[in-house]
Amino acid sequence: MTTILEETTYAHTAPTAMAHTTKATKINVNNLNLFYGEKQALFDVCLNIQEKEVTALIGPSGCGKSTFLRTLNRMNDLIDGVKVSGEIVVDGENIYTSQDVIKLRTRVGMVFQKPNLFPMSIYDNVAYGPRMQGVKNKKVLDALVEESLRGAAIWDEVKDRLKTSALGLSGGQQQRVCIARAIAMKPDVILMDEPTSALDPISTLKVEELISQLKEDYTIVIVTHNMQQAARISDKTAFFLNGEVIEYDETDIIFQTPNDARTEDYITGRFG
Amino acid sequence: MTTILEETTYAHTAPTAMAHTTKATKINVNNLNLFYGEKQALFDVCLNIQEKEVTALIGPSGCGKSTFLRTLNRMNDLIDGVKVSGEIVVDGENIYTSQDVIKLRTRVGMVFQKPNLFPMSIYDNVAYGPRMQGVKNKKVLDALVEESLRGAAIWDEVKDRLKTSALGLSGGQQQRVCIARAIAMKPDVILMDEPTSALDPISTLKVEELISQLKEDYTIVIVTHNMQQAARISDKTAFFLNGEVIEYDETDIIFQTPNDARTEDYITGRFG
Amino acid sequence: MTSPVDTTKTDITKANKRKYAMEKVSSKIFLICALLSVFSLVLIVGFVFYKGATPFVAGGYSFIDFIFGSDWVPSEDKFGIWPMIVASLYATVGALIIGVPIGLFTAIFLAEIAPKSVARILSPAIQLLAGIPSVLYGVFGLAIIVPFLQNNLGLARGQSLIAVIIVLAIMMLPTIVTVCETAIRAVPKTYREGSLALGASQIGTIFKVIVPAAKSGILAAIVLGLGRAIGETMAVILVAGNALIIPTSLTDSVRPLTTNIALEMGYAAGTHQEMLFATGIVLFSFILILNFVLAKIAKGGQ
Amino acid sequence: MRQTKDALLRGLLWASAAVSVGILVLIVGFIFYKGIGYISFDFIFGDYSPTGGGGILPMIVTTIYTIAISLIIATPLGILAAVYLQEYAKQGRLVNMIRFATESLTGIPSIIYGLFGAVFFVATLKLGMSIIAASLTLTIIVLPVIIRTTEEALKTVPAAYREGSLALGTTKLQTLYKVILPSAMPGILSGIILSIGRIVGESAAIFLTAGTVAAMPDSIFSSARTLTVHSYLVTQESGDIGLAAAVGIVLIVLIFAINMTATFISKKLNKADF
Amino acid sequence: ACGGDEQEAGSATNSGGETIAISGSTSVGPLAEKLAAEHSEQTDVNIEVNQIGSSAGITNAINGVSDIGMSSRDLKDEEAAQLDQTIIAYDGIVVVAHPSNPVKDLTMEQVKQIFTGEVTNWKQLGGKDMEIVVVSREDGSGSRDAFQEIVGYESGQLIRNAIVASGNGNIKTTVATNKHAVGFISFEYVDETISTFNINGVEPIADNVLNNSYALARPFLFVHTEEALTQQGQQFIDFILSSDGQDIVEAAGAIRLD
Ligand SMILES: Nc1ncnc2c1ncn2[C@@H]1O[C@H](COP(=O)(O)OP(=O)(O)OP(=O)(O)O)[C@@H](O)[C@H]1O
Ligand SMILES: Nc1ncnc2c1ncn2[C@@H]1O[C@H](COP(=O)(O)OP(=O)(O)OP(=O)(O)O)[C@@H](O)[C@H]1O
Ligand SMILES: [Mg+2]
Ligand SMILES: [Mg+2]
Ligand SMILES: O=P([O-])([O-])[O-]
Repeated sequence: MTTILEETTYAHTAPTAMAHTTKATKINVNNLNLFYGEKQALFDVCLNIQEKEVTALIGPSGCGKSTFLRTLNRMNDLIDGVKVSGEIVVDGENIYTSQDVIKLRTRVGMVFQKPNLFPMSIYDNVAYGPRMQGVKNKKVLDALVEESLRGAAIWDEVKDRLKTSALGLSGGQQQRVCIARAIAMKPDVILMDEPTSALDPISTLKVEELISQLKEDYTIVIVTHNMQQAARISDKTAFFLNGEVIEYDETDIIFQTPNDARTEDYITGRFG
Repeated sequence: MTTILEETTYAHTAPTAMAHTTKATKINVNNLNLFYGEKQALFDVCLNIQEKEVTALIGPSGCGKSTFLRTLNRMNDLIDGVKVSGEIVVDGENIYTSQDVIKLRTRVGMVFQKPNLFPMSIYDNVAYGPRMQGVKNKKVLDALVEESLRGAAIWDEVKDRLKTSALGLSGGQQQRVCIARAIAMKPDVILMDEPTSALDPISTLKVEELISQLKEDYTIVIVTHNMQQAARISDKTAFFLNGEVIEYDETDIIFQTPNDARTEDYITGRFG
Repeated sequence: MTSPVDTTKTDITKANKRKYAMEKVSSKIFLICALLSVFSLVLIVGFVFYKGATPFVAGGYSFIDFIFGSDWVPSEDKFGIWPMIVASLYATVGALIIGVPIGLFTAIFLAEIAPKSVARILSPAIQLLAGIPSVLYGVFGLAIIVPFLQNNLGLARGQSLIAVIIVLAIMMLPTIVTVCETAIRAVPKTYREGSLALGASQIGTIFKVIVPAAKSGILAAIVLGLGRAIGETMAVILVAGNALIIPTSLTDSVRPLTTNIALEMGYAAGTHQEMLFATGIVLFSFILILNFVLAKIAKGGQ
Repeated sequence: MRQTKDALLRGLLWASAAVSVGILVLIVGFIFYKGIGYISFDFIFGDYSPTGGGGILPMIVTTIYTIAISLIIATPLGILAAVYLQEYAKQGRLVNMIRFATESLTGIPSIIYGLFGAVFFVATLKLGMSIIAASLTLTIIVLPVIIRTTEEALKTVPAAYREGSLALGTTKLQTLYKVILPSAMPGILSGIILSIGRIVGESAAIFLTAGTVAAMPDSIFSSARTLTVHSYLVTQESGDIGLAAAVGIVLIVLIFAINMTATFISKKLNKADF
Repeated sequence: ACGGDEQEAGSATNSGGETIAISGSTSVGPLAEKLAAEHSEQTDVNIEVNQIGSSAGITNAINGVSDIGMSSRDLKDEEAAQLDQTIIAYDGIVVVAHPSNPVKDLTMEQVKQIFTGEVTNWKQLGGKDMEIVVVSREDGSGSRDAFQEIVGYESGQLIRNAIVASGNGNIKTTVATNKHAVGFISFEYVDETISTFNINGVEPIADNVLNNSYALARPFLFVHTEEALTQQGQQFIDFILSSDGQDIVEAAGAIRLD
């Protein structure tokens, strides 16, 4: 079954990549397998993620979307007992053989499923990454913090309390500051794990607009449970099931004429 | 494409709300004001929540939905410096003058925005509430746990690992166990703070079905950012803005012919 | 879209090289610190074992007689520590039975029940107790507890097992309270909320969710508290009586292993001194077993 | 039933707290009652005289020296060791064994550490009986306390902080000192305060390594007498409880001041990140 | 930069040869401190006195950590082989009880019976009907060695349930808070919190020790290796043995040599 799948996936991705002829492959994932100890969570995942596009990952809970996303900036390294095989090539460099995780993570930013702000002020949270890269100039930082917070559609709500603890914000506010924090790093790729699941529609819309705007310059991979969101903002969609990529294609194709019955079931299950 | 999607969903639920009009008032909120220290978060909130209905609370992030929800089972008591004025009457009893918070909370269950399972096994998490109420019989507990987990559409995924730590589950799985944990208490009222924001569509659908089913017996108040969800499952909808209830009415009225321009802006902003 | 971060990116690998170097160096430093700590501890254990093993390895003394013998008369070359082993066991278990619940409950009280303003005064006050030298606990025991026992229980000598237990329990209190309180305060708020929202009472929440979640810290508290109480012998010397009998009641005077060491070390020489180190080995094993049992209990409790 | 049980447990919580506070009051009260009569300006700021009537300034100075030196060495060493064990070392048998042995060492009577110090630092390293030899010995005594409490504090730092920081392309080291250590600070601090207690409370380990010379120390290489050793000698040999308690009063005040300072400093350190 | 500069090795100070390092018995210590204070004033020599126990002091004298060791017990054979010893004073040992105890006189034989457990009730000694609680020093203590030798029993014979206290002060406090108790301490530490016994009708005072009518006494020793004793050290010992030094000994409550 795996083989068939792969053939399908390959068959599909090949032409789509052609369609957007100008876009280059940013991330190339080949035969990725991942184990949590004995338990395999990803099975022979192959995906080509195009530069300056939004790629959405959809699939039922527990299918491995977060796990996959976290392999892209090697966050899974932090979990004991995780074994990875296969290759992930970012900009021609295999990130699992290259030693420079720091560079990888500054280039591949991340926004998590649960907001995880540090127990510091809002300002310090957003300035955290740049400061760690050695940016010290207060003016530069100020500008960067404002720009990032605006970008995450939260500036107006927090501009008067930048120096107060970030943990006093509501869930949605916190998540938007998390996005600001990632944006402040000006990465090449931004990974987002259900970044809007805690946001209200207005903020969601703003963030979605932001994402569409960011893709001018950045490559974005986003996990979402919201089909409309995937349909609205993504160029490509990958459907995961039980740790496998069932189908990966142009978003339109996935949503309108999916190849695999399971994809259709899943998507129509939404509408049913 | 998106629009089509939503309209479909919409048409679906509109009539349901109309049907139930004879229900008694379960929760009566009068002139509720709430302060976090100096900062006022709720302004003169008045709401009548009907028995055996689903009441949805919508509004932009930070508008006070969670805060309001938490006043209904006095979870805000836990936060230092919270001052509440006004009255909340549940089944004819003012919950802020009555001393029995425990009874209140067994009757008014809650599912939080972020999953908050205890560091125990899945089984122990679900059995926790009943055990605290003095249920000891293993058979009864077993049955209750299974029933609750099934009810939360998670039984099949966890039935083989009931005795393993609940913290090893994915976010979505955890949230569903949280719902199971609340259901296990067989409360009168269930408060849900964005209970499906971390769930995939299939689980969301199951939970929504569950909610519709639960409302046969229970009164449900749900915070959601998902307009379709509100439209689909709720009978009444309250729109919050900056700590005030701007509009509260039958769900279809709110969504189809809102009275207040701000409500319309908010709802259409979503669809725009 | 140029930014300060972008500009640094040009030589990012160079900067990162420095970072990785720092990373390497720092992790080596941490390792060295850990090794240094471990090394110094190994050195102590080695020292005690070397000294303590000499009589049995080179001096022809029987280890069995040492452990199970009931005569301790160094000047007559008799070294039996069985009464002390029994005394240590009783004293330690007794102190744990009294000290752990009181300490843990006090910590819970401070972290969960007491109003903030009260906790803010009491917590540092109890930490202050940790700084009072054990000699003064001993003096307190000798001047207050011992006469109290004499007068109220009609004892000829108030220096007794029960006096030791009380003093040990008091001495471990500050450590247990302080470490437990920190551990309890560190339990995420969401656990508390989750439990209360299920209609659990505050007390139920504390004992079913919060305490289990703080288990590791509580165990550390017990171990450290016990360590402090056992390790600082000066107080115990004053209230134990140090008689060389196998205690049969709480009012018997006892000589725990620790006081035997501290009592005679100042005057001991030669084999006598080595036998005191051997007592130290037994004590170390004793504590090892105790900690092991505590860890097992904590695990089993889950 | 449940309510009775709750009420009972709640009663026990109050009772335990009352007992703890009662003991605190009793002991501190006892020490003040016995010792306050001895306290005078000359007693605290006067130089010691072997013929009686003198002050305890040299012991105060020595005590401060020992605390300072021991902490300066033990705190970084212990914290970094704990960081290694908790954040860097592969969790497993070996680390658990180290942890276990470390814990068990806390229960070894300090006189054994004292003898070790006398053999190792005083004689082998030729430091002589001196404040530095005593401080090094004390360092070893408090290391387990600091390591263990720091480890516990590190454990309570949410994994989300680590992830959040590392995902921003920071190194483990940066994450450590910017995010992890600051949020572990309260726990570490209570470990340090307990260590101060242990250092101050020590007698046997100190008189075997620093001696009991009752004169103002010239330097950390001088032999000297700490407050606790003084009260120990006074209790042990002359049985003068009042004098021992008077020394105790001075110690309590000193510890109080140190604890307050430590708390203050840690608050400041924490603030630095806000 | 540690203090282990070769020159200073062993002597615990940074002021070079001007210092005499003394360590050992806690019984001898207070006396030595007083002597040292007086001597330092006269000669400008710095003397450090560390009270850490006889054995530790002897060990320090042998391995060179201290110039002089103080001992309140006789040297073991292997120690005596390595050290020279000087008696600097005598110390009387007095049997003490709670002030409320009506018994004031004991024979040496009765003392022995008390400590070996042959007599266990004060009634047998003409006192109240109550249990005798024996308080002894720890095995190895100089005071205890001397006491047992003179009274005539061995460590193994000590009544099993005797309270063992470390140091004169602890015995004193124990006896002072327990009406059943009997113990023994140095002359130096006698005060009104306890009452003393006449032994065989002889009062425990220095004169009676000097005229040999009071038998419970033992020597205080200074010990040193031949090579470690500096000129200043010798001067200090000479000063102690002089009549000026012996005046201080007497004033401190110990018993002068002459
Ligand atoms: N640290 C871990 N250890 C062991 N198993 C894990 C771990 N994290 C995740 N898993 C398992 O791996 C599988 C994939 O989990 P993952 O979190 O990637 O799912 P997901 O698709 O992101 O789900 P959700 O939509 O609920 O977030 C699940 O079965 C989960 O239980
Ligand atoms: N503990 C607190 N202390 C002070 N202010 C708070 C606290 N919790 C919430 N607030 C503030 O109260 C307001 C309402 O917060 P609340 O969490 O109720 O919003 P919400 O509508 O639930 O938002 P979201 O959709 O993001 O969850 C916000 O401005 C928030 O910053
Ligand atoms: Mg996920
Ligand atoms: Mg909310
Ligand atoms: O302390 P002493 O050796 O004199 O008994």
